[in-house]
Amino acid sequence: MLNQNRVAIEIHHEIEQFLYHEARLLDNEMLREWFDTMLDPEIRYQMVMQQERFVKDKSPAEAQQIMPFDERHGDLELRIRQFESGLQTMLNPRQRLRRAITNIEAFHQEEENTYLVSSYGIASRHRRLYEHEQVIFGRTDRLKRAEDGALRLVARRIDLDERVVRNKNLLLFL
Amino acid sequence: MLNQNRVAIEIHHEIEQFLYHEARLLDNEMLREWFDTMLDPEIRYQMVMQQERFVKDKSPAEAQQIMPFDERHGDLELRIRQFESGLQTMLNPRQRLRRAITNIEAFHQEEENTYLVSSYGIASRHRRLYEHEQVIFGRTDRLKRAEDGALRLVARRIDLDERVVRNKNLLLFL
Amino acid sequence: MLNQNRVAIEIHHEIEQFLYHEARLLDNEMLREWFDTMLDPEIRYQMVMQQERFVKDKSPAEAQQIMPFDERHGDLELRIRQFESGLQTMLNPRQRLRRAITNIEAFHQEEENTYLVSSYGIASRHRRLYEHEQVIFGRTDRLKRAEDGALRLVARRIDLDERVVRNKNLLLFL
Amino acid sequence: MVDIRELVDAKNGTQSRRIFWDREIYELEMQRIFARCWIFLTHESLIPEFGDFVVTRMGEDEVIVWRQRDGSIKAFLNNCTHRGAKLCTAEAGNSRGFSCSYHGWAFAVEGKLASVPCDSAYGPLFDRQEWGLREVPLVQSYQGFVFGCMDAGAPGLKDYLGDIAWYLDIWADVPGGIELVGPPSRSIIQANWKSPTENFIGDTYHVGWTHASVMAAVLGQAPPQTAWMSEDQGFHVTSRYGHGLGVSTAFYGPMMLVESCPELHEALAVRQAQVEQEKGPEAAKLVSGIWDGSLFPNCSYLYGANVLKVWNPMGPDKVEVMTWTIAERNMSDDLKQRLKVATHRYFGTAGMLESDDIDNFDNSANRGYVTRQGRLNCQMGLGQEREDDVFPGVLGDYMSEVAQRGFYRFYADCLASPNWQDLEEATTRWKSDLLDQ
Amino acid sequence: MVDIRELVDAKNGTQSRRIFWDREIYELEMQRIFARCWIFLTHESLIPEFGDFVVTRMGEDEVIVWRQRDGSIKAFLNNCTHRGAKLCTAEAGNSRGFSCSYHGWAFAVEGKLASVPCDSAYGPLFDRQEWGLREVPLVQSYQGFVFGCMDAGAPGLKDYLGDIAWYLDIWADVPGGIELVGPPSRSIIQANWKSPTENFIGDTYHVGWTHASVMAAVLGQAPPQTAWMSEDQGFHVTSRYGHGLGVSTAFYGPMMLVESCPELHEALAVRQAQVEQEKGPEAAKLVSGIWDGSLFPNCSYLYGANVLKVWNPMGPDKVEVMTWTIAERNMSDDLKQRLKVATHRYFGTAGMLESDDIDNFDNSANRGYVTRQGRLNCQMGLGQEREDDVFPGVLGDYMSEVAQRGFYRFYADCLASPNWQDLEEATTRWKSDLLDQ
Amino acid sequence: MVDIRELVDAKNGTQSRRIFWDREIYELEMQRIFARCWIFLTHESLIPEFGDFVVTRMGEDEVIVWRQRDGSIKAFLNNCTHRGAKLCTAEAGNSRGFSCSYHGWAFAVEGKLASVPCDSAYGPLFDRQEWGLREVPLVQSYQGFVFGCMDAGAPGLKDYLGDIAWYLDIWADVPGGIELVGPPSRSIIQANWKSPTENFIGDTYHVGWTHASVMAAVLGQAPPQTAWMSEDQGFHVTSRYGHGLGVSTAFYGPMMLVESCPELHEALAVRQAQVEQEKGPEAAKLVSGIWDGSLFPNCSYLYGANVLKVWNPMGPDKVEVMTWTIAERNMSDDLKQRLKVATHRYFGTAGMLESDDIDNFDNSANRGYVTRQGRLNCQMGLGQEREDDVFPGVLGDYMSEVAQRGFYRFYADCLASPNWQDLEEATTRWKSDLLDQ
Ligand code: FES
Ligand code: FES
Ligand code: FES
Ligand SMILES: [Fe+3]
Ligand SMILES: [Fe+3]
Ligand SMILES: [Fe+3]
Repeated sequence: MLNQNRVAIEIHHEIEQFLYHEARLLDNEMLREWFDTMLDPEIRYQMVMQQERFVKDKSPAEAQQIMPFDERHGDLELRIRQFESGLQTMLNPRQRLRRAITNIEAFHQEEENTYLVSSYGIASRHRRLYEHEQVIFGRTDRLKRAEDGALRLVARRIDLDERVVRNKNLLLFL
Repeated sequence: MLNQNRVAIEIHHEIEQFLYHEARLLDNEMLREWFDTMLDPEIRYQMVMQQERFVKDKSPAEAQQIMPFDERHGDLELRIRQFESGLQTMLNPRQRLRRAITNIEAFHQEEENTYLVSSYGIASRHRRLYEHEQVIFGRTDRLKRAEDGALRLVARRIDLDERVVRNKNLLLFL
Repeated sequence: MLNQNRVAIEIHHEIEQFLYHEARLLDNEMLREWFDTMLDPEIRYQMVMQQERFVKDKSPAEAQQIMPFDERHGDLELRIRQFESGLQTMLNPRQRLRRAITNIEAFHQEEENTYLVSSYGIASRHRRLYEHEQVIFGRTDRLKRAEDGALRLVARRIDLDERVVRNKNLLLFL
Repeated sequence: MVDIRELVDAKNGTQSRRIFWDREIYELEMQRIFARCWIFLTHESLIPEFGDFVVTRMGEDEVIVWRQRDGSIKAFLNNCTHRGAKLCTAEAGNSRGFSCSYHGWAFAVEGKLASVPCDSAYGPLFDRQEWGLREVPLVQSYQGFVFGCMDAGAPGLKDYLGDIAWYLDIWADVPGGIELVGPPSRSIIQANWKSPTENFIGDTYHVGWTHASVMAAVLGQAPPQTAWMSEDQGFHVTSRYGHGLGVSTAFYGPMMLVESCPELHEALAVRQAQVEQEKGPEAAKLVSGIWDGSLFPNCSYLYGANVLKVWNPMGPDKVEVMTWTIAERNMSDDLKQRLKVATHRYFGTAGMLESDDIDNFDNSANRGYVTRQGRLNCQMGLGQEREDDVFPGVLGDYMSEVAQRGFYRFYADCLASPNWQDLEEATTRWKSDLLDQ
Repeated sequence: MVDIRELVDAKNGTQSRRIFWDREIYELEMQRIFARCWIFLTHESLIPEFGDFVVTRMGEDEVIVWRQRDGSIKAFLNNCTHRGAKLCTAEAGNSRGFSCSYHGWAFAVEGKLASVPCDSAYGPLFDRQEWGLREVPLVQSYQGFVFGCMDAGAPGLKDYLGDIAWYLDIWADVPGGIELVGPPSRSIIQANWKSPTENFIGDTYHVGWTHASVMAAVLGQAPPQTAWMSEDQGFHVTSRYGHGLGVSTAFYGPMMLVESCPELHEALAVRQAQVEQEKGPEAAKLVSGIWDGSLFPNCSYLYGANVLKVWNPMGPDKVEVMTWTIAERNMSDDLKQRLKVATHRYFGTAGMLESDDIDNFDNSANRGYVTRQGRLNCQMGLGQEREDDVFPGVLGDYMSEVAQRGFYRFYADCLASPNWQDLEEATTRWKSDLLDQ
Repeated sequence: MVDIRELVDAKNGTQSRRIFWDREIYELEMQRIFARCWIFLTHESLIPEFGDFVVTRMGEDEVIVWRQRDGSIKAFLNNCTHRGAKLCTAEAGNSRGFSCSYHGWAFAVEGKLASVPCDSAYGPLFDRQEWGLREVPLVQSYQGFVFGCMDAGAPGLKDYLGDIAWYLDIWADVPGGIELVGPPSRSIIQANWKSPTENFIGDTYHVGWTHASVMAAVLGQAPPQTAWMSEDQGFHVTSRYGHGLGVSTAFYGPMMLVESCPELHEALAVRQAQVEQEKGPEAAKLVSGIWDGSLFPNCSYLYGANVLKVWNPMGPDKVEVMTWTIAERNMSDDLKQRLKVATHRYFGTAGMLESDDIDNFDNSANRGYVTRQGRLNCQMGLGQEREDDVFPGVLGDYMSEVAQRGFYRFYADCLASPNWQDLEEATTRWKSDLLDQ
C-alpha cells in the first residue's frame, strides 16, 4: 500500500460509499442482496486470528493463525442459507448488529480497475436484554469494477485484533 | 435509500462536515448555538428503542417501541434551558461526551434541496473519576438547505441498538 | 475553528488520508517511519487529562491538567529508541493496537499552507490472551505543507476524555 | 448471621450503611423479601388477550406472566425443567405455549409439559406430569395491577396492600379502569434497590433541591426548598407492610403533562367530582395533587406525573429500572401516545427529572470499611406521627420522612422473621408502636 | 458445607440447579475435580520437538507443557517462584528455558531454577534447588493425547480412561497416529463448564432441534427430531469415571467435511477394513458413524466432525472454549489445512453448528433464588442401561441420557470424596449399581 | 479465620500466594491495616489556603482533606450523614463548605452540619450536632506530608515513621520545604496493592532487567544486572513499622531529569553542602544518589527521580495508582512544570519506566487453586542484616530484599494483632529478632 498509488478522490468516494452501503445492507440483515449484488463469484473471504507467539517465533504462518472463515462463494451461500432458514433461535428476537467503518484508504492495483482497500471497523452486537459485544478489526479488500460498471468485492481478509473471542459467536459477516 | 440517489461528492462533503461540526458543538456543550444555527424550527427529534419481541410478533410498532425523545422545537428548547440553568449537579464537574460519527451516506429526496442522511455513531461519556459509558446508534436525518444557503436539520431519528440502557441516563443529544 | 475557514474538498481528502496513513503506520509499529516522514522537527506533541474540578473552580489550567506526554522531537525519538530496543517484554508477544479516526475537520490557518485539524479517535489495544482496552480522545493537530509538498505534523494536542486511565499504560502514540 | 436490629433502628429512624452494600444482606433480602412479599408483575391491560404474556422478574427470578384461556393470569419461572435453558426469550407477545430452544420440550399456557419430543425414548420412570413449569404460587390483581408471591403462606394481595388500597382507588378505580402504556423503558443504574424506592415513597425533601434545574427550566426560576413545606401541602402515609405514599395538594398534579396533553384538565375535573361523591370532599382534594408512592418492596408510582416504576434488584449495587406510563383506559389512543412521550420526557431514561436523581442513589458512596460503620438519618418528623379520621394509615407531614421510616420498619421485620406467621406477629402492633412512641 | 447428595440424585437422574451457579460448589470443583482428575493438556503432535511447549490450564491453574530432551513431556505451573510473576507469556513455541520478566530468574526445560542473576547477593540461607518450577505430579499420554493430574494418588491415565480406551483406539490408533491441527480457536462464553461437557457426552436429543437451521441449509430441509432415534442408530456408553460417548451409525460421519475434503471417503474405507481385522465387524461399523464424547471432566470430541474441545472453567458462569481439528498424521499438509477450515466452519467460533448451541448453555438461566431451588431432569432412558458383548462400558440407546447421568454420578462421587482412595471405593460397584437399578 | 503465620513466614522470608488473591485476607487488610495505620493523604503544599481541599482514599474509604481557618488540616469521610450520598464530587478545589446534592444538608469546613433545609420539619428528636461529617480521628504532618489514621489508639505520626524520619529529612527538610506538584496522574492497574509497594520499597533487583529497554534507549545499551550490586552501591533499610528504603550512591539521582531540568545539578550541590553540615559527610553522600522507598502500607517515592506514588487498593486485584512530582518549594514555577513533564515521562501512566513494570505486578498470575498453594521467595540477603553507626534502622545490602522482608514482617504482625496495644507488643523486639536471627 504505497502512498503514491492512492486513488483519486472520486474513486475514493465511490469506494467509501460502497463500504458504507455494504455495512448498511448487512446491518439490516439483507444478506442475500449483499451476496447477489456486491460479491464477485470468485470471492475469497477470510477472517484471521493470530495465536500469541513470541516475536522471534519461527513457525510458519499457518501454524500461528486460525481462520473462523476461509470461504468461497459456495461456502458463503451455505451460510446465508442457514440465516434464511428462519430456524436460528439465536436470531429471534432479532439481534442488532452495527458495523462502523473508518480509516478507508484505497490504492490502485496493477490490474486495471482493481483496488486494494484498507479499512478499520468496530462492530457492535446487541441482543436479548443485556448482551452487548464489540469486535475490532482491520480489513484488506480487493475490489474490482465489474462489466456493469459497479464495484464488486473479490477478496476480503479480516484481521481480528482479539485472540480470544468475547462474542457469543462470530456467526456474522464483517 | 436507493443507491442511485446518492448525492454528488461536494454535497456529501458538505453534509459530512455539517455532522462533524454538529458533534463538535454538542461535545463542547454549545447547545444553544447548535439549537440556533443547525436546527430547523420544524424539527422533529426522535430517539427510539425496540422491545424484544419475537420476529413473528404482530403487534403494532407503537406497542413495541419506546421513545426517550420525541421532541419538537419547543421541547428541545425546554431541555436546553435545563442545561443552561447551571443547577444540574450531574454536570459539575463537567462530563466529557464525544460523538464519533461514521458511515455517512446521503441521498436526494424528492423535495428539492432536501437530503436523507444515514449515519452511525458511537458516543462515549466519561464523567467523575470512574464512569465511562458508550452508546451505539444509527441515525436517519433529513437535512434541508435553508434560504441562507446553509443546511438545517429538519428531522432526526436515532435508533439505539441497546434495549436496556446502560448509561446513567440519556440526557444528551445524539 | 470557524466554519468559514474549512479547507476545500481536495485538501480535506489529502489531510484525511494523511491521518489514516499515520494510523496505519503506527498500528503496524512502523514508528521510525512515522517519525521520519510525518513529523516536523519542530513538533510539539502533547497528551492532556483534566483533573475533576468544579465548574466554577478558579485555579489556573496547569494546576488542573496532567500531561502524560509533552514532548519535542528529541523526546519522541528517545521513546522510539525504547521501542526499538527490542527489550520491552510488554511487546512480546506483540500487542495489537488500532486507531480508528473519525470526525475530521480541517481549517486554514493564518499562516499559509498550514492547517488546523480536529479529529476524534477510538484506539483499541488487545494484548496477551485477555487484555482489551480502549481509549477515546480528541485531537487538535497543526499540519504544515513542507517544501517537498508533503504534509507534516507540527503540533498535536490529544485530549483524553478519561480522568483515570484504564489502560495498563499509555505508552503509545495517539 | 446478620443482626437485623443492629442494622435498622426503626424506633429512632436510623439505618446502617451496610444494608446498601453487603452481599450477605442482599442474599437474605432475596430470600425473605423477594421470595416472600407480593411483587409487581404487570398490569392486566398489558396482557388483555388469551396467550398474551410478559416476562419480568421477581427479585432475580425471571417469570412469564401469562393470560390463561379463562381470563385468569398465571406466572411461571421462565426456565425449562429439562436441562434448564431459558424458555421465553422475548419480553412480551402472544403465545399459547413455548418450546424450549434446546431440545424442544413444549410447555402450554397453563404451565404443563405438553409435549416431549421423542418421548418414547424416556421409559416408564419418567413422569411428564411432574415436570411442568414451576408456578408462582400466588397471583392476584388489584385495580388491574397484577402481583405475584412466591410464598403460599402470605396474606392475600388486598390485605397486603392494607391501608394503601383506599388511596389507590382514588386514581385507579376510574370508570373503565386504568392501564399501563408500554413498553417500559429499561435501564440499569448503580444503586441499591432500596434507594430509589425510599425516594419515591416519601422524599418530598429532595424535590426543590435536586430538581432545581427543572424548576428553573419550566418556571423560569427555582422556588425555595421550603415551598414544599407549607401547612396545607398535604401529608405522607405509612402502613403496616411498609407501603407508603404522599400527596401534595398545593401543586397541580399534571402540570408537566398538560402542555402536550391539555385534555388532562378536564379529565381531572371529572374524576374529582366522582371521588367527591364516592369518598367525600377531603378525598376529592387529593385528586388534583401530585402523589408519590412505593409499594413494598420495589414498586413505585407518581400519580399526576403518571409514571409507574419497578426497581428490580441485580445485586446489592445494581438496579434495573422499568418505567411505564399510567393512562386511563378510556382515553383516546392518540392521547395515550402523547402521554407516553410526555411522561418519558420527565421520567424516562432521558427524563429531565430522572436524570437529576440518579447520582444521588449511587451505591458507590457506601464503599469503604469505615464508611460502612456509619449510620444514616431518617428522622424528619420523627415523633409527629398521627392518625386521621378520613385518611387511612399513619400520617406525617408532607415534608417528613414518616413513609421512609415505615418502609425500613417493615423491612427489618421482614428480614428478621423466618416466615409469614412470625412476620404477622411482629407487625401486629405496628400502629400503636408508632403512635405511642 | 455443601451437601453433594442433595445436589445430585444419581439414582433418579436429577440435579439441583445450584451446581451450575454457586461459587461455593465451584470452588469445591476446583479442588476435588480439577486438582484431582486427569486433565487434557495437549496432543503430542503439537509439541513434537525438544523444547516445544504449549501453555494451557488445568482448572484455573495455568501450566506450561513442555517437551523434554529425552522426548518425555513434563508440565509446570506457569509462574515464577520468586515474586510470582507469570513466566511464559506465549501460548506456544519452542524454548529450552524461560527467563522471568521481572528479575530474570531462569528456569530450564526440566523445571529447575537454572540461574539466578546476582546470585552472590543471596547468601547461604537460600537454596536454589528448592525453588524450581512446581511440577504437575503426573503427566501421561494415551494415543498421543497428553493429560496431567495434580494428585499423585490418582490411578494411571489408562486406568482412568477405563472402558473408553477401547473406543478411542478405533479412531485414534490409526497407522502413523492421529494429530491435532492447531492453533486452537479460543472464545469465552457465558456458561458453566458442565453444560457443554454434558452436551457433548451424549446429547443426541438436541441435534435435530437446536441445529435444525444447519440441517435446513445443508439438506434443504430439517428432518424430524425422531430421525435420530431409529432402532439401529447406535448407542451411548458410560463408564466408571464419568466419561461417556455415543455413536450414530445411521449417519455418515464426515458428511459435512467431504465436500472440501473428498479424500476422507477413501481414508474411512481403509480404516474400516483395519478395524474389522483388529476388533471385528461390530467395531468396524462404528468407523463410518458420527461420534460425540466427553472425557471427565472437561474434554470433548466429535469423531466424524473431527473436532476436539476443551471447556476451561473461568468461574461458575464462564468457560473458555478451545477447539482443535483432529487429523491423521499421514494426511497431506494440504488436506490438514482444508480439514481445519472445514471443521471450523461448523464448530469454530463462527461455526454454523456451534453458534446454535451457545444460548442453550447460557448460565444466566440459573439466576434467581427461587429458580435455583429447582431440579433438572436427565431421565431419558433411565432404567434401560445394559451391557454388551462387544462394546465395553454400560450402554443405553443412542437417544438416551445414559452418558449424562454417568457424568453426574461420578461428578457427585468426586465432590463427596476427600481423596482418591475414597473415590475408588465409592465407584467400585458403579456398574452393578447401574444395572441392578 | 485466616491463619496469618502460615501466610507469612517472616523469619524465612517467604509468603503464601494467597495474600495476593484471597478476598477474605483483603477484607482483613482493610480493617487491620488501612483502618489502623497512618495513610498518606496529601502534601500541605497542595492545600495551602483556608478552604483548600483534596479528596482521596484511605483504603476504600473516601475522605475530604480540608484546610481549616486556623491553618490546621482535618479530614472527613466524604459522605452525607443524611441519606448517604457522596458529598464532594470534585477531586480538589477550594470551598468553605459543601452542600449535599440530594437534599441540601450543608457541612462546614470543620465538619459540622451547618444547616439543614426545612429544619423546622425535623422536630425535637433530631439533634443536628450529632450528624456532622465523620472525622478521621488523627491527622498529622511530617515535612508537609499529611497523613491520616482511622485508629485513635495509634502512635503519633513521627513515632510511626520511626527510623525513616531521619532519611526523609535529608531530601524533604530543605530550606523553604518541598512540595508536591499536581494534579496527580491516576490509573487503575490489575495488581494487588502490595506488589508495587514492595517493588518500590527495595527492589533493586529488577532495575537492570525489567528496565533494560530504557537503559538501552538512554545509554545506548543496557548495563548488566550486576551493575547494581557493587560494594559501594549503597544499602537498603527496614524499620519497625514496615517502612523501608534504599539508596544507591553509585548512580547520579536526577540523571533522567537533568536534560530538561539542568538547574537540578546546582540545587543538588547546594543541598549536599547543607546536609554535610547538618548530618555529616556520610549522610551528604546520599544526596546525589537515587532513592526508592515505601511507607507502610501504600505510599512510595523515588528521590532523584522525584516522584511520589500512592497505591490505593480497589479489591485484591486492583490498584489505583496516583503519581505526583516532588519539587522544592523555592524552585521557579517554570522549573516545576518542566520537572512535572520530565517525571511523568518516566513514571507517569505513559512513563517509559512505569510501563515496563506493570505486567510484573499483574495479579492474574495468582489465579488457580493449586497455584495459590505455592509460596514466594524473598530471601535475598537473608541473615545479612546489620546495624550502622550513622544510618538508622536495620540495614542490608543495596542488592538485597531486606526491606521487602521487613514490610511483610510488619504486615503479618498487623493482621495478627487485634489492636495497637498488641501490635506494639508484637513489634517491640523487632530489631533483635532480625539481628540475632
Ligand atoms: S433444556 Fe429445555 S428441552 Fe431440554
Ligand atoms: S518474580 Fe520472577 S524473577 Fe523475580
Ligand atoms: S442525602 Fe445528603 S442531604 Fe440528604
Ligand atoms: Fe426525584
Ligand atoms: Fe450442538
Ligand atoms: Fe520499576
